[in-house]
Amino acid sequence: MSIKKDDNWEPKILAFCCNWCTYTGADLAGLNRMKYPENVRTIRVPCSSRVNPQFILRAFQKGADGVLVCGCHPGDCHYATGNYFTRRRFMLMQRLLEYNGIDPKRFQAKWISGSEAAKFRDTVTEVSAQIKALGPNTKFVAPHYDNALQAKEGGAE
Amino acid sequence: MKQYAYYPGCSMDSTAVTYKKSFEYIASKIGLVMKEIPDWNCCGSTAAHTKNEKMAYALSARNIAIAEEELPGLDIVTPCASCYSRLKYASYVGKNDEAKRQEIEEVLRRSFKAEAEVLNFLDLFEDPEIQEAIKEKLHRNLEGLNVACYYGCLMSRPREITGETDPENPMKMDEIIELTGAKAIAWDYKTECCGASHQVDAPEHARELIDRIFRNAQANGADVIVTACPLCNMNLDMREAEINKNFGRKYNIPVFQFTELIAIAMGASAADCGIHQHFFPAFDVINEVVKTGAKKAAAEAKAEAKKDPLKDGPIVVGKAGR
Amino acid sequence: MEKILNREEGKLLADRIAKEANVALDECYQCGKCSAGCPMANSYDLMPRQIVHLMHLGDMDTVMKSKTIWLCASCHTCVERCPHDIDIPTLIEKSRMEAQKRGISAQRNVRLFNDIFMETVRGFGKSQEVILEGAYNVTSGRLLQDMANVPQMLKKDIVRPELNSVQDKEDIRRIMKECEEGGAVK
Amino acid sequence: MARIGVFICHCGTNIAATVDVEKVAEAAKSMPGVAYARDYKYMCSEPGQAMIKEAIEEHNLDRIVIGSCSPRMHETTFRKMLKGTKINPYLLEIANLREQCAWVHTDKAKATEKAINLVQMAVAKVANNKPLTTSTIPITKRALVIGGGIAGIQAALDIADAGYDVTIVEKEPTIGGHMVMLDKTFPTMDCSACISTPKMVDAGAHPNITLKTSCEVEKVDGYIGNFEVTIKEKAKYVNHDLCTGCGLCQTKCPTKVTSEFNQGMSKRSAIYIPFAQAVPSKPVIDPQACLKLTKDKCGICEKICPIGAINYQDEVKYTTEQYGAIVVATGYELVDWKQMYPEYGGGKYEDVITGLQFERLVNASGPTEGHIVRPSDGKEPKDVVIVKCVGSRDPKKGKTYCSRACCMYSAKHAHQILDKIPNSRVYIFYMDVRTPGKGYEEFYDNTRKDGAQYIRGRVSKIYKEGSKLIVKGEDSLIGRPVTVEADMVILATAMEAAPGVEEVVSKLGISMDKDRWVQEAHPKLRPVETQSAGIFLCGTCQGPKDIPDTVSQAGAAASKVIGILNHDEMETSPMISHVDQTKCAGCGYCVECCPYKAISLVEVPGRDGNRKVTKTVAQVNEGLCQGCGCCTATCRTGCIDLRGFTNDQILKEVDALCL
Amino acid sequence: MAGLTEAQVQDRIREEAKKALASGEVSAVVGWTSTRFEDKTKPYFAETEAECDLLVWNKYCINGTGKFALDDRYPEKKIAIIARGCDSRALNRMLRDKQLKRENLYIIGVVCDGKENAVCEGCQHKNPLTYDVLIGEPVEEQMNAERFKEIEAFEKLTPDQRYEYWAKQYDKCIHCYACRNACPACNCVECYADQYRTGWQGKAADREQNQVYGLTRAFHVGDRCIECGECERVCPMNLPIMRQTKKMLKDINDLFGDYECGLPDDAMPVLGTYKLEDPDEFM
Repeated sequence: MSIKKDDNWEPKILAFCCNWCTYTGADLAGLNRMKYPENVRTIRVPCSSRVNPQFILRAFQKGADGVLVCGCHPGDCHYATGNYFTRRRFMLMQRLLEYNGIDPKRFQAKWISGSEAAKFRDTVTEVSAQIKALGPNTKFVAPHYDNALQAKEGGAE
Repeated sequence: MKQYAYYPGCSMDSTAVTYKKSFEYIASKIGLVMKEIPDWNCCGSTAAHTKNEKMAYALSARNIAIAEEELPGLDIVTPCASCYSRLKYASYVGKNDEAKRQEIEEVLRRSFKAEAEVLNFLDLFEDPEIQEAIKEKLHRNLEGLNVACYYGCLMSRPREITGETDPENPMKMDEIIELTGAKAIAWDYKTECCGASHQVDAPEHARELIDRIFRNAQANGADVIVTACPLCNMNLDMREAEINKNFGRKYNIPVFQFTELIAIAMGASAADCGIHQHFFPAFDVINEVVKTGAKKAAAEAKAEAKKDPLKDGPIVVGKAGR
Repeated sequence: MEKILNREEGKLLADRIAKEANVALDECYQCGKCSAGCPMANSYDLMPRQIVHLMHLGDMDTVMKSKTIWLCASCHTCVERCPHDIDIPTLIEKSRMEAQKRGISAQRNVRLFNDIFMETVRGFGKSQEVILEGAYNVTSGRLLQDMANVPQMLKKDIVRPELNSVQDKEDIRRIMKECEEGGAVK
Repeated sequence: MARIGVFICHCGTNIAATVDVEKVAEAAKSMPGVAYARDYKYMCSEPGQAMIKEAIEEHNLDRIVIGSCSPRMHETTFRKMLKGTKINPYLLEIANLREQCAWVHTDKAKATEKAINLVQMAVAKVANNKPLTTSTIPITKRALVIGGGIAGIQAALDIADAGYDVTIVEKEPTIGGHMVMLDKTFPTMDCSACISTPKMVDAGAHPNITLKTSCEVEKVDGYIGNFEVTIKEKAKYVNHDLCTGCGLCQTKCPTKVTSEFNQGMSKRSAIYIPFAQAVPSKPVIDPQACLKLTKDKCGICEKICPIGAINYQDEVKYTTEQYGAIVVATGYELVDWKQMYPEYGGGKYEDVITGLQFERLVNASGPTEGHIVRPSDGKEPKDVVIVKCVGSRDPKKGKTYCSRACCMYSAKHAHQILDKIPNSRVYIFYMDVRTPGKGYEEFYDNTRKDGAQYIRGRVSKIYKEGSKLIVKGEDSLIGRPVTVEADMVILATAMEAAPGVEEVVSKLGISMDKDRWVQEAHPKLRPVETQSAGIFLCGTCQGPKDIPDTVSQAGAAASKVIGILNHDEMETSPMISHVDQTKCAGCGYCVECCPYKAISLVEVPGRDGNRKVTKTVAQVNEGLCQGCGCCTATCRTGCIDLRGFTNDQILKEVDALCL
Repeated sequence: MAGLTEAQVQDRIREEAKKALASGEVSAVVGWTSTRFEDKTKPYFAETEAECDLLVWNKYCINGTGKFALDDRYPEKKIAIIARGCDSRALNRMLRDKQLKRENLYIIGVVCDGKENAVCEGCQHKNPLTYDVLIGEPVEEQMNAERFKEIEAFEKLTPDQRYEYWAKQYDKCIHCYACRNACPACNCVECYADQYRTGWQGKAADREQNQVYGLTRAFHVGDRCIECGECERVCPMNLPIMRQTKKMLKDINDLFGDYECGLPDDAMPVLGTYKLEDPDEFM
């Protein structure tokens, strides 16, 4: 599948961030006026373990180009153990998606603490660059979004 | 009785006379047959792994490979702590490092499966069948003899190689020696190094290691020291007199192989196990114990005989040859 | 000629040795338990603890020139008691091989003895205690060492004049040669 | 159709400089469900809030979105604002236009586009919000303290002094713990018993404190404000209501066993009061030692007791009580060094003792009446070696951590030996000397001036030759091996969490760290709290520490407890999980993943066709649930959901983001 | 079959089935009966002793019997299940998932040497793992060295090849949910896919919806899959469904150590628990 790349194309990247670490870290990045690409949107969840792997499938289906799940470092979870479950779930999820043809860069998980504003900036900047390099996601996308995509692309394939 | 592949090692064929004799005595009495590995070679000892790691593994592995080929399914037994250590290393590497195993196989031009278990003599004598057979053949009680069991380093360390669970205080030899009625004393130099590997090339540094072992054995009331290795044995036995002279000591602690005491308890004569071939006079100590034991046994037998006149007469202790 | 490694090379060499020995040099906190329990420590110029520290610093030059690496008896008491399970005997053994490669030996006799030992193995496939002792005494110049015991040995029939050897001597020679050419195990 | 109001804040120029706020407000007007949208300078200001309230009335709004700073900043502000309106405070969503948009971007067009999208997401989410109400739970104004060492005693006294009932549960027959075993305390050298026994007496006599000695926690149910705790009282075989503590029984008891209190260095009778100042000062019978209980012989104590308090038929008793808060103060034990260090003799030399044994030796009320003598032959030692870090800082054989108190008590031991035994010599083998505490470094200085020899190196081997203990170490400062021929060796053994802490922790539903210490909620900011609300900790159950730190932690835990008990009831967050029991299959995976034990399987009546059946389904305890939502992603059916962050809400957010 | 012939096993099955029904505690015995085709059997509920004689045992007994235990979630009497290794694992699965109560089951275990069913080739549990009565001598179990061979081969394809492959497969899917209905790990009261209001899953049987269904199902059952192959066997469109769940199992084995489900000591499924020392790739 070849995708014609449009220079103005901006990916849609979704970042699930836990309220206590990564969302705080993202706020801190703002407080420090750090800069990162506009194409990342966060969804606040209480804990990374709240993120149902089905949300990821939904995001791809609806046309997201990349998904990021972020939480506290293992051992630092506000709820003690949540991110240990996150770790297992998404290590397997990432592999399953890759197995089904989705580039592992399109779905990533990262531990970012409340103090790691720079890590938040660096992570989203890097992910954004990676997704941009990969181009729009065409896999798993529901048809009517596919049309929209083609319109935006000026026709794929 | 279970069969074993036998790797005697170079010393067993030369200096370890008493070890060889006493072991052969025991083996013949209990019907233990050892299958010597055909055309075995030197394990490489300390020198090989000082110079070249691959050579060290290869020289030892050759013996294991031959045993696996010619004597399939048998555990390999060696009387020497140094050989044991080297063979066990080779076997450990073969079992745990596939790349190295293949490399060794390549240089050997033989199949080296590293499946055969490598055992030392203490492991061998732990075989319940052998222990039972020895118990059946015991003729003398060495009660009253205080024995310091000396294991040395290579039999117990490193623990991942030897599988010893308590390298600070191993008990295998103590348990075996107590079969004879002798007492295995608690002492603190069981596994301290005797410096055998440096007694020739750096004696000025290594002699004091021997002195410390005797000193601790003496402090803890040992009558004799017992070893399970030709090198430890020769190192301690051959140099005891020299230590006494040069360090101003008065140690009178003969050094035996553990097999010698077992053989004696089984009724061997002094000649049977080469008591006269010790460097340091060993006859008197053992003779004393044997005599006391015999007297006691005679007295007991007499008392027993009174109760039951049909019982056999007292056991006659073989006259020591020398 | 001795080749002296400079510090940076030393660090690379030390790190390689540590990696091969599966040792994390930075775990050592210099408690000294290794040196305290070492039977040969009285004779060392460097304590085992210091060997680890020097390797961590990358000063392999000092390590390779030390007597310690030749005098270690490989008894493994240090690693048995080490709180961090640092395999000092293997660090020392590998340092010694490196020193040997570079022709450095602070304890000539230890090296000599090992060489002679291996040559008897090459010659006969088995070690020969008599030849070994004799050849060593001659080459080391310590003619009388342990000789006091010789008459007793002969008298008591402890050593015999005949030599033991393997049948397939060629096999042993070939193995040794190939190992020497191939260098250390990867 | 919802009537959503969207309010875009300029935040002065903080947002407005990078985001075209008018454009965002304009765009919001066409979003589905939006009935009203506008922008304003400062939404959080009083006029801003008044403006929103007016708009709600005027445009009949039923839920609102505010595009402003981070919800972590003003979500509570706006929720409070909504309390005065017809809109439920939880029908509010905040789009983070400041920290995560305006401040991190420079391109105004792109930032505006993103801001619109963020508002879109918030609108999509809020349309699916449900009104939530906070509920309140009543608080039982009583506290339970588990452990009667100095930490537990101090915490109990502080809570009791504030006017609340406290129960101390102690598994031993007396309170007092380790502190009462000690002789002197560093660095002031005041007598440990003299300062701790008055506190024990206070605790015993306090009208608000109930002592439950020889007791253990059997079961804990409930949650903050409403714990239901079952306490198991071991059989004491002595009726403490009758017993006057005369002590006649223990003088006549023929059976002697080793004394735990004196660390095995003296004997006690089978019926015993652990030590003279014990609280309660009444005996118990040791069922393993008593001849009557083991062999049905003897019975002397029963015959001799003047008031008939002995009861050989005594049994384990269970009582269940209610508490509002719990303090864990289960303390420490010394590690079993004998298993760890065969090279130190593994316990075969009597004269190799632990620091705690030395405390008993040097204590005037101890087995030797304070004379420092060798346990083996009763002779006074002249050369004493102290070995530090035995079991501490030893990843292979012991614990990785530093036990914190040993450097100081070892210095104290050295000082005491040099002080009490003329011409004695003390050698201290150490790796580092750690003296961070008020007056500690000065104390260490003085010990060195007293003549203690500090030798830097870990001891490799201790063994006996003749009557001497040979200690082999390295003086790593000179780089040579050294040997000391000692008469006695004192090992400064590591502390570890008391045995049985595992059971306490699992009954309470709190956690332990990798070293078995009870885990605090946050190492810096919530040091005496646990992960479970209403359960606090203090003292050495949390990690090794000395007496001053223990006592201050106990005070801190007590003040946290008082803070809870001060209220009659407390509000709970409504953003917690709930189960749709009609769909729940009762597999119980949510139960297993909940860090708060907030979910349990219950049996409810249900129907299977026309038949009435009992179904097993999950149920969330609202007092325990903290709203993490881990359970929701474990549930395959999706029948357990998190209020405020429902599957529906998040899916709608995802959809809106991808538009 | 060690010791017993096929016919003998069949006799023993009938005998045990009758015994079970005769006890009065059992409402039905689930096994197999013959059909009008010689090479086909079908699942059968024997409810009377006479019906027990219709139970058969031959190499065509391929249907899983375990899942039938769930037909009645609230039984008034016990149900007897004739269980091969795989069926016993299915029962263990549902017991671990608390969907069945052991006291409601009477398990007649039968040692099985494989049926005319592809999945039997790699079978690691020919002996029933849980049973009340056992028919046949237990045989030595074989580890299947090639358990994940197919998965490994598939992993070697390029991402686009893999996507194309799955896209083609899912294009065939008709959303019939037979895989779900046959799967012993799919034991929810109401499947997520049926919850149209929450909208996890679109109703349409188009490629993308099918893909979401396929992946979600793989994730839902992946850590609890007993590898019985029922999903694939019942699929009318011949989708290689096991290829997804086995991928999950392979990764679980790689990441968290040796792992198999449906064993009697069945531990918590991998996704329902954690270890502090789990590998971490998200640093």
